[in-house]
Amino acid sequence: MSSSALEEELTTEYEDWTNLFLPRTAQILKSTPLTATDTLHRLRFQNGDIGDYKPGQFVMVSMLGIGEVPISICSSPTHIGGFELCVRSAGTVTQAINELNAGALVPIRGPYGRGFSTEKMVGHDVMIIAGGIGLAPMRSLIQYLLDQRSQYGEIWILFGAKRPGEVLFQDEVLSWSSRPDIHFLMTVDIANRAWRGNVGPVTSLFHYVKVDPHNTCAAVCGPPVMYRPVLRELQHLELPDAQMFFSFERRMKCGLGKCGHCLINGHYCCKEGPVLSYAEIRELPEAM
Amino acid sequence: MVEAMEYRVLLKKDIRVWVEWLMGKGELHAPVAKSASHPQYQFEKISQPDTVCLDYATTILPPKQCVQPVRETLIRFDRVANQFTLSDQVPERRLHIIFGIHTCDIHAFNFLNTVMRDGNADTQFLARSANTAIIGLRCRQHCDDKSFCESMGTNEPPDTGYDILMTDIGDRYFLELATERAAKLVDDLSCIPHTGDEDVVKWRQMLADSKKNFDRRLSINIEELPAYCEANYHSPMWDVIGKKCVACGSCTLVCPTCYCFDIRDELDMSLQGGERYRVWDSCQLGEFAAVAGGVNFRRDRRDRQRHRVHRKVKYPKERYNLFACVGCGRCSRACIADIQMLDILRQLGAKSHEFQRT
Amino acid sequence: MKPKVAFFSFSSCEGCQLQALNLEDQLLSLLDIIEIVNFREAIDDKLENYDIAFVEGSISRYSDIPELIKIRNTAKVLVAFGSCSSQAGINAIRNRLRPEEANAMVYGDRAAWVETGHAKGIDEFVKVDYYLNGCPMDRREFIRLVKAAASGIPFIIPKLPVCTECKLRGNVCILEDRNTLCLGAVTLGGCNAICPAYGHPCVGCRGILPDANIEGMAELLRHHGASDLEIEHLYAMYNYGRISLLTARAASR
Amino acid sequence: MHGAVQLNIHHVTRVEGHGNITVNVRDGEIEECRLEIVESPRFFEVMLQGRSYRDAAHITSRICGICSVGHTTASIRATESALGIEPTEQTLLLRKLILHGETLQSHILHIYFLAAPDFLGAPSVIPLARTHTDVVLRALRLKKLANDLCDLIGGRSVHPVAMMPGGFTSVPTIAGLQEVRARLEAAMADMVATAELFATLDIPKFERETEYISLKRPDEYAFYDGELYSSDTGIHPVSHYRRLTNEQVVQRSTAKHAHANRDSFAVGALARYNNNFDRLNPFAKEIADEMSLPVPCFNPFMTTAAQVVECAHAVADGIALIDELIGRGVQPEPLVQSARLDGQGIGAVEVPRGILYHDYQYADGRITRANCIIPTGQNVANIEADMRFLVPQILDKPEAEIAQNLEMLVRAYDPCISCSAHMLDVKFVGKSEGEQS
Ligand SMILES: Cc1cc2nc3c(=O)[nH]c(=O)nc-3n(C[C@H](O)[C@H](O)[C@H](O)COP(=O)(O)OP(=O)(O)OC[C@H]3O[C@@H](n4cnc5c(N)ncnc54)[C@H](O)[C@@H]3O)c2cc1C
Ligand code: SF4
Ligand code: SF4
Ligand code: SF4
Repeated sequence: MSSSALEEELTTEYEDWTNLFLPRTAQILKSTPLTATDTLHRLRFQNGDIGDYKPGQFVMVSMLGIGEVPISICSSPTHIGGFELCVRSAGTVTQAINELNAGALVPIRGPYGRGFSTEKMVGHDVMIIAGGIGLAPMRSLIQYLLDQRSQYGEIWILFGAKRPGEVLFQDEVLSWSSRPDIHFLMTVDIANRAWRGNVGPVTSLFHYVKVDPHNTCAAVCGPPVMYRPVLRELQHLELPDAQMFFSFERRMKCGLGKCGHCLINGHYCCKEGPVLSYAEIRELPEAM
Repeated sequence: MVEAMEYRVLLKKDIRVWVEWLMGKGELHAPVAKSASHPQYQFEKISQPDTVCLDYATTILPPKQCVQPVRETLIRFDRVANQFTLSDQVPERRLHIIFGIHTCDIHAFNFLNTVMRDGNADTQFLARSANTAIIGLRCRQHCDDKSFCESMGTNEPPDTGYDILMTDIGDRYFLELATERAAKLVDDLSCIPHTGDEDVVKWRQMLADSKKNFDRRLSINIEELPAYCEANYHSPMWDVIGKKCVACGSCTLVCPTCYCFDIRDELDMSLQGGERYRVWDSCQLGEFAAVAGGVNFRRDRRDRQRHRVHRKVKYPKERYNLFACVGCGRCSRACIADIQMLDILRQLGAKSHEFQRT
Repeated sequence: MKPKVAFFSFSSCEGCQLQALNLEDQLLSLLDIIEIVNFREAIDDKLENYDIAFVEGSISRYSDIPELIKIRNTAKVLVAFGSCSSQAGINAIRNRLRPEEANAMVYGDRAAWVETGHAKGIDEFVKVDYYLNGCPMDRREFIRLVKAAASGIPFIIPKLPVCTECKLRGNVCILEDRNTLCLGAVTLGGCNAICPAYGHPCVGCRGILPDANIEGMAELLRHHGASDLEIEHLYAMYNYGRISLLTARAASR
Repeated sequence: MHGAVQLNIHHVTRVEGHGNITVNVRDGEIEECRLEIVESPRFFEVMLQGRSYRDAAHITSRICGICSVGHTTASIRATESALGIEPTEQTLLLRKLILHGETLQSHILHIYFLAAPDFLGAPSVIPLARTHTDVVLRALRLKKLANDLCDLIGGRSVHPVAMMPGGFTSVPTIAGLQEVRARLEAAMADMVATAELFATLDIPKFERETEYISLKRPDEYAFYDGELYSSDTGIHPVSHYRRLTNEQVVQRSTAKHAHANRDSFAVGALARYNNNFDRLNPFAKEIADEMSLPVPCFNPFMTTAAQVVECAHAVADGIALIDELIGRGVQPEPLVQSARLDGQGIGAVEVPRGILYHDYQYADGRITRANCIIPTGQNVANIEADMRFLVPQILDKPEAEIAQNLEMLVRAYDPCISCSAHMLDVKFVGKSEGEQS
């Protein structure tokens, strides 16, 4: 037998597979600072489209030499001609992203994860509860719902910001608040003199909410401390577990369900999440 | 027991000949002693056939490193001004041979392959794994008082996942050839003849004898472990363990089924090129689950230890119907704080009974 | 523009500067990306204008402080270079005595001639941007820092303990194997566990990890036969005053 | 011609540590001529007090990063002699080998990085990289070899990790030794080239005979151990080292001066060369010949030439030591345990800049008294004497040139000032017992 017999047997099958870690190149079309720490970037992949995705899904954005971070897509898939990311400077990578301007090239992987189940929301009333930067993924959902407004029942938006000046997407927020087909409620933690609205945590807005729980889906995203109180309110409204959706944030390295950083008990936040229904996480003590 | 395709024997004195021949076929990894005088072992790439030591109890690091290197380049990049090029890293097409691996570690490889195939297939791992020939070695007793493979059912080989299995039957090894590749791994080497009847008899005797050497160390029903974990989620046992644990990460780094990694970037001296690589990580380290802004989802060592145990005997059981713990005992050996897996599993069992009674 | 780099040294053995000079393989390519303008150990020029300052050594007398402040005010990036600078290192062992006592012990009746105080890390006086811990500092980490600084990106030392790197090297654990008291579990890694790799225990030269389990560590060292004094001396080698030795002691009771 | 010169050189460059030169000449008379050591004191005696014998070498290694192997060796030898530890033959060979590594690395650093720029008219080695690329590459090659040799045996060249009282905690592999041996072999050509380069340099003509002190052994060029030898008074036992150092505290300088038979004496490469020339190996003698270095030589500027000779010796003897190690095989050995826990011991070792003494007193395995005497401290008085002798000869030169000449003279001694921030003989009377309980 020839000595190379073993070598001939070597599998080449995997070599044709794409490297999961290889990003595609996107270009920044426009960068708009929203607040002192948040910037909205509009991007487009250089070759090809971002592809189909659901509100709530995220991409892995690279700063070569520094690192890679998960960022939610904050524009709706119904909007064509690119996608938007809203980035808060929270550390080394996010800072570097926010220093980029129009024209800059950015390596991006994704979209990844499971977004909001918009099919399930069809024909239902939808409650959107967002806190702070949590508005970014929610904006995608809101845009999506509004683009197909007729398919959904009542839309409630409950939004909490730290201070009046720290509100993201101010123009859009303004337009939502003035639309007759949306119940828009907003609150701030710390008011200033000009603020006429509600003061208190986002849960303080539930007081104004009237929904038919069985026909309502809720979507929640915000800082970690927000989840439990909001859950309690939703349970109080008696929403079914399978109709409450939470978008979670965890440390992520690969985004592919391998590196282990994002596990919520046994669930990969990147793959089975970041959006999970309460029915799925009810038994997971680490979720909230 | 799965019937092998073919049986052969190899005189112990001829091991060297075979090892040397195999070295010519691919990259051979086998256990070697850490130092001439030291009874601790490590899987290493063999360059001197004499260094192979089949008479080893266990190794410090698992053979996982032969397929998943500690540090592995994922992509390379080159950046000039606002331009960059990215290139992926295709794993080298090469035959790897892992020689003398114990059955528990073969089980562990099977587990890793399952995980890496699940969902987004990890091509780098799978490509290397597919081109790795496994030449296993049946154990004749527990490695030491830390192992409990018999309880996890891993002192017997799995149905698949190896090419050849060796059994020490005195002056020679009995070889079970399980795959087509196996035949090529022994070729028609004169030192590896077909077996005579008395070899087979002796081998069967040896298997029967070995069975008796494995005492049952975990008297709980392991199928119930996920439920026991659940029942003990808030048990004070985790506080006790968390107090002892110094979060050195050793238990996970030596585990043959752990696969968590970190991803980092590093620039070349040119400051233009660079690579993104992954490196073994441990869920026991403080920053593992920390996110920007100071929130850490597993801040307490207690929570991290519980997470580790659940990742061994609860989550994978629920997801793949497999245990990620193969009972090799490496974590217990490596733990400087004397946290013992066997103890933890016993406690889970015992406490659950209490729990269920009350 | 290549960043201008300067080296300064206070109370130290100058081994960290030597470590930088010992980068024979990379020295020339290093000079392609930075310009060294002040390095008394190796060059004559002393430019008063630099971007990155590597400051070696502890501060142990008042007369050093103005110079340190001047360096801080000049440099855009200030790096604490080595253990002496990062955490007062070995110099801090003497802090268990009052400065006058230490002085008298060494210089006898001529003690008054000598000006000295307790040895302190430089961050007790100025803001430090990056730390290159270690006694001596690690050359690969130094290169990594220079590359990061030269390309204007942040430098991060992963918060791993020495044990992690020790394991990844496949070392035999000398604490388990030889009962050698080793601080690897609570010490910031990055040195690639060089000491245990050569059979010598880790003595914590890179500093204790922020969330280290000091009590648990003391307990297990005791379990390995360490006395109070030994534990104290082990911690006091490089981390004098950084952790409460009394806590460690009491906890193990 | 200047009747008056006032020079204040603040922080002499290209030396290890901080030193100032002060020269004050009025009416052709030297009023002041000083080399001040302005490092802050380090208090190693205080650090050592009460410490276990296992910690002593680790701590004292940090006296000086440049000769950390030397400090480690001297410390270990003091401890071993105090506690009755007899290291094995293999340990001795490894220690001698790593000392060669350090001598080579330190001398090459001095020859090429610190001294050569003076002679090649450059402010540092950096511009030489462009003008004399081959020279710089050779320097880097030799230095890397020296460091790799130290890494191989000690784990690290600066503050070695594997050296302990009683032996090594880790030993090199035969393959590692073979690899370094091949490079040492190749380095012989580099040493010849170094000597050739040196022969072309214009070394100041200056001679002042002084007392030369070094270790001496009948059978080898002493580095690791030996008896004390003075060119004036001959052999002395190491235990009499105090008489040959005579330290005294000098104000404003944290190191102190030393003298033996005369007002000052020299230690270091030139002293060793003068005292032990006949024990050099043939290759080193050839190199000396190549540079026409006389025996004895009274020109302190020639210290650098003596260093070149010692590098050649280290290379050739390093090969011999490796051959011996490979021949006998290198095995991990347990550390030799101490025979007793009380006692006093001295370790005298030739480090690149001269004799280094560590002297410890132990009680119950812990240090109660420590004294370390560093070579540069021993040389300072002699450097000042040289300066006093040199200044009148160059007084008619421009001040900048005088300054440069004096800096070169100081640098020729390769002073290591960081470690000279010194150690004095201190007795911890009665205190230690209280501390230990
Ligand atoms: C699903 C999901 C969606 C998100 N969506 C958004 C969004 O829409 N907008 C938004 O602003 N944020 C979003 N985030 C949060 C965002 O990902 C974090 O703010 C971000 O990861 C912070 O990274 P940083 O690098 O800026 O901060 P840092 O905390 O400084 O992170 C540390 C950085 O250093 C690197 N690093 C860490 N450890 C090491 C190491 N050991 N070695 C080398 N390098 C290391 C990492 O790569 C990381 O980049 C989302 C997070 C998740 C999980
Ligand atoms: S958990 Fe421990 S005993 Fe189980 S496989 Fe991993 S290392 Fe072995
Ligand atoms: S030798 Fe030290 S650093 Fe290495 S694993 Fe053991 S305790 Fe940790
Ligand atoms: S192992 Fe410990 S003592 Fe050694 S270099 Fe690393 S941190 Fe320092």
